Amino acid sequence: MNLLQDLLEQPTGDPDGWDAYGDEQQERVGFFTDTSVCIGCKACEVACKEWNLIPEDGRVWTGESYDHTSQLDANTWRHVAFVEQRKPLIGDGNGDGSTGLRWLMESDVCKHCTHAACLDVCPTGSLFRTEFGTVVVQQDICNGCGYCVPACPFGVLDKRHLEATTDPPPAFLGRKEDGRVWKCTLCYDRLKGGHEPACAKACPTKSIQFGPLEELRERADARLAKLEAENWNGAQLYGRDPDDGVGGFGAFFLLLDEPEVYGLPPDPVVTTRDLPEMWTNMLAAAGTLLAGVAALTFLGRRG
Amino acid sequence: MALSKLLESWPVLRQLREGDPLGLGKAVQSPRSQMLVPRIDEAEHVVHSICPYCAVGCGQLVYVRDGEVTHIEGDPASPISRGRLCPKGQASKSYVQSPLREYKVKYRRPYGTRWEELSLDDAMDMIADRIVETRAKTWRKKTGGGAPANRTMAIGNLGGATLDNEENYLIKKLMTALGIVQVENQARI
Amino acid sequence: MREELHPLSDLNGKPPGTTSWSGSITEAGTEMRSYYGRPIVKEPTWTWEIPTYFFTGGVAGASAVLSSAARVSGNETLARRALYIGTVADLVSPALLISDLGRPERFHHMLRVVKVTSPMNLGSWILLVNGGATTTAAMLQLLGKWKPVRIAASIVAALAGPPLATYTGVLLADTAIPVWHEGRHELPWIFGASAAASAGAAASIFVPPRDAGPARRVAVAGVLAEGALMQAMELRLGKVGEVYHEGEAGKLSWAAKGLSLAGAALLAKRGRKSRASAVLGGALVCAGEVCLRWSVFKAGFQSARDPKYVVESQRGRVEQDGTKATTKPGDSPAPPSRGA
Amino acid sequence: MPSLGTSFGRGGATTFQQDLQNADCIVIMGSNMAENHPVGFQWVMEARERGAKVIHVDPRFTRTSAMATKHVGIRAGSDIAFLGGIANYILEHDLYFREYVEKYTNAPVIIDERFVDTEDADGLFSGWDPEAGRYDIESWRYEGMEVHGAAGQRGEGFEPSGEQSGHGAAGGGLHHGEPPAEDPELEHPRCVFQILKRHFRRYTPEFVAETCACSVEDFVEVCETLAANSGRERTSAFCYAVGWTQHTTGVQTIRSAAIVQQLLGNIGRPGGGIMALRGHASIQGSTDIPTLFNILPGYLPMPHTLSYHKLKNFIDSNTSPTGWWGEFKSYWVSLMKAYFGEHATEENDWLFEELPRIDSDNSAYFTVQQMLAGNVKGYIIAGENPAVGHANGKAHRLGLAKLDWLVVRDVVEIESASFWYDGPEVESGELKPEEIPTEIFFMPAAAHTEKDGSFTNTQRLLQWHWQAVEPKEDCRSELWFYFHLGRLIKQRLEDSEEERDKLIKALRWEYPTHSGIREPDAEAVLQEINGWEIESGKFLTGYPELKDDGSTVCGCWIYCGCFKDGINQTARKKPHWEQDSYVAPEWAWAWPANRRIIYNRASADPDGKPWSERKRYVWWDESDGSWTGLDVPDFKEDKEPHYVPPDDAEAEEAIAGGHPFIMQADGRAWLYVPQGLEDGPLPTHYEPHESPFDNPLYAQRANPRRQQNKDLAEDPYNPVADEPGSDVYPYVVTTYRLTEHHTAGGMTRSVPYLAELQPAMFCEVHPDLAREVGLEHGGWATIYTSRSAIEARVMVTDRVRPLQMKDGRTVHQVGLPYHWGKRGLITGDSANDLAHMALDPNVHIQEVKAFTCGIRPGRRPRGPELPKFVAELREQARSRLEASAVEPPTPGRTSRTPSASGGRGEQDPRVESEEARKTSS
Repeated sequence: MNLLQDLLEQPTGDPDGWDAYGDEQQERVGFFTDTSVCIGCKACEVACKEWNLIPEDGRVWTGESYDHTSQLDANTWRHVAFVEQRKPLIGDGNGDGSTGLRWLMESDVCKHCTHAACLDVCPTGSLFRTEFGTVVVQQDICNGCGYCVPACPFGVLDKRHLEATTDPPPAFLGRKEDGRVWKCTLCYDRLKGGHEPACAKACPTKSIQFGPLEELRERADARLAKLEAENWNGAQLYGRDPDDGVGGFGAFFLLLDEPEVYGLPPDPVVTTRDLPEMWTNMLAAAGTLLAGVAALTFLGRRG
Repeated sequence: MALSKLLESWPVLRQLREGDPLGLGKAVQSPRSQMLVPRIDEAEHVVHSICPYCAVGCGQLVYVRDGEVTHIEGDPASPISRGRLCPKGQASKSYVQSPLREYKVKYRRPYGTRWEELSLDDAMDMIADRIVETRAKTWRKKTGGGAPANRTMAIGNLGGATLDNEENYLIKKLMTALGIVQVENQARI
Repeated sequence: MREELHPLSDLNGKPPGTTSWSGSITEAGTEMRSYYGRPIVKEPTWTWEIPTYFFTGGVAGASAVLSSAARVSGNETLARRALYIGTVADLVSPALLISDLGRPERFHHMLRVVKVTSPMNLGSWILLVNGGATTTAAMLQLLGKWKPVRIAASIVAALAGPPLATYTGVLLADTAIPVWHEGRHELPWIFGASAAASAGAAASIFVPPRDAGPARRVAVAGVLAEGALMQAMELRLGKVGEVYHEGEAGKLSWAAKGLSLAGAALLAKRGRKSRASAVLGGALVCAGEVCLRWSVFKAGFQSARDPKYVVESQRGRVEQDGTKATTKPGDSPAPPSRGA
Repeated sequence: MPSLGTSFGRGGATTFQQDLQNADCIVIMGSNMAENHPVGFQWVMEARERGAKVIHVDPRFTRTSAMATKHVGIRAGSDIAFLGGIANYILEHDLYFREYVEKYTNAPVIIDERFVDTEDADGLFSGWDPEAGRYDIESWRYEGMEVHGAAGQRGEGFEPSGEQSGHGAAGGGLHHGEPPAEDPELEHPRCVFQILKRHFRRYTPEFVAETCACSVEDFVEVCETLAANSGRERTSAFCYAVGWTQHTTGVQTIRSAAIVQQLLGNIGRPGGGIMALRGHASIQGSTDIPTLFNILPGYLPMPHTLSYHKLKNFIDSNTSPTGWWGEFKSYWVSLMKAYFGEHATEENDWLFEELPRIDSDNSAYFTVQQMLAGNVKGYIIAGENPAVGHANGKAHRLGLAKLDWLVVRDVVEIESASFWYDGPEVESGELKPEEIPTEIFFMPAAAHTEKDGSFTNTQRLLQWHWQAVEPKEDCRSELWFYFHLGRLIKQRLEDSEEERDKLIKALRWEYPTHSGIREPDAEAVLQEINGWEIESGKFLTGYPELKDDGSTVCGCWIYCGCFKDGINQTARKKPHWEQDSYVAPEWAWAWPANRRIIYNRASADPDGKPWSERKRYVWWDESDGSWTGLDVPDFKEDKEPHYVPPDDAEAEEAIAGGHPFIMQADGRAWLYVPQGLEDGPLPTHYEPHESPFDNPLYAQRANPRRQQNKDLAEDPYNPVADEPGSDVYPYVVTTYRLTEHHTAGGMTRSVPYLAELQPAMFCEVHPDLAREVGLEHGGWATIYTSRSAIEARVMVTDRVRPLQMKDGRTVHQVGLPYHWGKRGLITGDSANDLAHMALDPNVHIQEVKAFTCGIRPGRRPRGPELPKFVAELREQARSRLEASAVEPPTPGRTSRTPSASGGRGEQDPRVESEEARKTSS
């Protein structure tokens, strides 16, 4: 079993499946989303939908502050979260004298994990590690098995139930639904053309910063130190550390409260980390089943 | 022949050949992904434009192919916006291609209960006639108090802070010459 | 006047309507430990075909073993019929999986790669092997031709059977859904036991009692093992496992226990004597096993729907071992991250 | 924009958005910049990152407040109290920039002794004429200054009032640049400085806290922060938008900010100034080249029915002997040559006699009343949506239903085109399609990507947008529509002998056209705007080259230079990284003369040296004897700093070397505006037209000069202050925009990706109000005023603070975005249906930022029940009011004698002021 173990032993540094690109390999790029300068304008949501021609998906007034998009899914690859709080932004009192209000805004996106559960579990090789170190669903391959949907620790991916706008299903199936899974591609096509992703370009205050991951991590550390010096409440980086449960995010964040307040898991771990143990467990179970049935067949009467 | 091509392209084999045993990267990349090209690189021409929404005046790049706008995004050259846009500016393509956009003249007859078709030229003639006629009937050389007026108070023009300077110039020039003084726009609102 | 304010009800299954915060949304934002109670991980998009496949896959896998074991022990009738049962199950299974796909016309993409990190991928290959082998064996058995090939095929089927019966446990466990992932230690075993019970029960139905001894014993053993394993899992799961006592998963879990135990008891007591009891017992066990599959399936949905399962289980872990997910200013280095 | 025009000389933002990055403190007030100018807001964030203080003063805690280092919640409608308080704090604690105030403002000027301040006349300035309901501004003038306009003018019944002096053509009567009486020590009791001190002395921090319902500490912190970030080394900027302008005291609110910024010495300096944030792409453009009733291009005033019968009088009364308005005639004649070409000659006074005359108010709200009275037969609407965007939408829809014919040009079928079959009044049965006579032409418009043209943005920058694709089918640009309309009309009147047709026949209307649809060439129009010398055909490079002898053509003198050297300067797209400073002068073209910060001479001290190295911008270069710097100097190139104009100097020559405000007659910024505004030389706190409170300062409750429609049935008002019946409408309501939508929603409710971001009309209320009235978060509420009632989803949030008032009462505020209407992918009720049509006297803008309303849970009544519901409440309020009329007026309180003809209690200011005089003396 140790072969399996070694094979799956994640080299913590590099994203898996990236080293195969050899000279085609580009510098790993990603997002650093600094929510302390996010003005909640949702330009990123629109830029993403305009560029990727994503169908609009429902006009529901949720009452959840100014967020009527609610979550990342097949038709929303950028989602701005809004959380109004009776807490001061800086130190002990800011905003109006008495209570001290703050309004957290965060543009959520796929994390493009170093060890990506969706990528690992995808049975068709539709999800793949690109030469930029990002994780992309190939729409000409995905057969809508949906395994990546529950595998993602952040709940980013989803199957599109709307009518297909590209590569429609064959008529004889009588199905209209697109049926494939969609998520942020970190603008894989734009990167191929040497352009920056649409959301990063549109962001008016550069809350969304795109660039080489290492450089972004340094910038984030400096930013965190500055906010600490300015006594901002709750400032913390989320997904910056390559030793975290998914080997570090390709798109990480500076938050002003605990991750769960934004709908993010406090300690996400890629499920593949426990897969070797599961496989060994399965083989044991299979062996027991084989032996058990055999034994029960032989030991005992025919009738 | 087909078999060899299949074997050569079958990712299972590429997993071994291209050093991607887990099948997470290059081996599973499809030809379509490999040759992906961004839409803006396939545009026939790009036009420098300015966002039609608020007065910040963000620069926009409008990409065109086969006579259609294929994409609109920020113009990095603009010193004001530096390539950035707000949600409205970024939705400009969906605005100019809105599902509710009107492309035909619509005419409602007096006391009518539905819209009717009308050609653009007929509409222009009918509007010109109405202006000439209404103006003639309601012309005031002098005000009630005898002061000079040279105007008609029976016609007004509203708009528009959303229009170009050149358009506003022609409107004010034409209306003044016609003696139409009730000319207003959103600057007042 | 258009009565309904939102002309477009929301298309994509997003829960419409407002949250339940009676006070101010600012008060809600201050106190909430999740994003307005919305899920963190996503419910699976699978539908009825998948739990059904867990059952048929289990039957196929275990039947192959039962058939070969019976063959070796000379019980031809049991061997032949178990093989036919396995074949039916092996033919139904891919149909179910393909029907569940978002794009069924691309089912063959499952065989595009071999990925050890994807239980569903390896599962597809296993199903192919087991299905192919079982069907070949059954056909040859039917035609009474090429005995050595049939024997080889049935051996392959028997060897591929158990993985087919148990990989589905790994498939569920290899997700981010708390009740499934935390149950990874037991799920393959439970699915194995359930497969045994199902195959045994199926054979008890279609094989005359006099030849179905082994089947009945496998069925009863399967049921008992499964019951024990479920208890063990729920014990380990703790709060995360409460979904097995609530909602649909809860009801199905009771049904599964009741039906399986009743069936097993009937098989054990009167299975040998009366064909009717055997058939009834077998049917009850089968029904019980189907309910078990559905119960585990539905438990996953309920566990994903309520964010508290993700937040509380992970917060518990963070209190204990710290986390590298967040880097706080002046963070003291967290204890070394746990071994794999 | 007369407030900036009268204070500094030009009606436009004094700085540009990128310059905000240099600010040490930015006060955003009367604006929600992060939401409504998000991409402009990046520069505020740059400043904040460098450590600048960002203060947001707003009734609500918005996305701007979320980014601010300090948010102060104030009562909607109490802006002048707050700003007056800042001015008072600065004056009381000697925090003002002494040298700047002394040298660059009219602080030393001594005012005529007949002037009486509101402090001494209980809320009224001297010259108040109760009969006419207007001020005679004679008593406001500088001491010894001949009142604007020659004596002869008076003979023809010309009464000098604020309006006719035109924008920026201020203080005509001043001789050679120096006001006759001055006290450089700023001690004289009647000098502007002392008048200002007395005017604001009661605006103490305590007064501000009580009036604005904010805390004293917060207010003082704002004053201290502003003062600490002003002076030689540091500058502060103000950003405002319609949060200030849309009041009956709108213009005076901006005047208050102009005063504060002058006292702090921030105008004309990097990181300083007043950033007016406009709402539409070319609002500034549509006042520079106006489709407005009262001005012609370049802010030249339209001739008025009450005066200017002869060209000479018109020219004299608008020519200021000093300052650039001294060249008025050359601007005027050049415009007439542009309009009428060779038909306009010296002999026929450049066709002055034929020009149409205006009255003091022919604004859009006047036109609506004329429609309701049946006097307007035809109306053309181009790119505007009055049925949703204007106050009192119902009055507008009823008015449109009385027209003979209506033309609506837009990209989608907006509410102003569908009122006749889909309007709220059709739903309530007040209008029936088959009874509406209006013939309607809906003409599809071309979008900005389908036509060439220029927008003038919020920082006076003309930016060209090129056509990307041809318009489809019947879609046409407004350029096409009006050009061909004019062509068709001229054809029809070609051989008319009618005298009224003389002007239209003389109109120069030939423009080259291109492409299949014969689209006029926009650049040809821009060239006419820029102007050329007739004889040589050479394009002019700037307004100094304009002649008054008819030898030059210029469509808009302040835009002269936008087509310099025959190049479309507005279309310059030199990337900012290829330009050496953040000013980026080679991108597009700013008026006037491509200056990005205007009045930038003030960034140097009287000797021409920068006030400080840190705030260096424009300075006098001794060696080559000219002004130089990062921007085009807003000063005569070679006029040395200590130049003293000879006595007989005319126009521009009359401006001294030490006076940066070259448009003003005395070259200085006006703390005190003797002329140009209708409602006072100094801003004073008045309550909004509808407010739950009395004026804490004076018996004069609201702006006496505000325009009201006393006898217009369609514009009934709510009882106010403590009048009986005012408890039917007890809450303060303010309307505003969201990032995701744009103004009346015509351009965003039809866009799928924006519709889903803010899908429904909602109201924002505080949990206390929700509890008090029984509103449930996520549920429905009906909001009602005397005009109408609307429904909205309820957002219960702490962001709309309750107002703890001095007398212990808690008054709640209701927030309403106003984007919704009955058309589009998402629909909803229009907030502006609730608003009244009382207007600011100077610009006739409506007061939708503060009025009163009632609110109750549940959806609004449907069909005929709606008008009944509104009428019942209105009658209930009015009956209680009328019943109270019999009681004797309580002393010290202004009695409210309701006039018989409907309207609301606090009626005719004339009635009130007599009371005021009696009680206050």
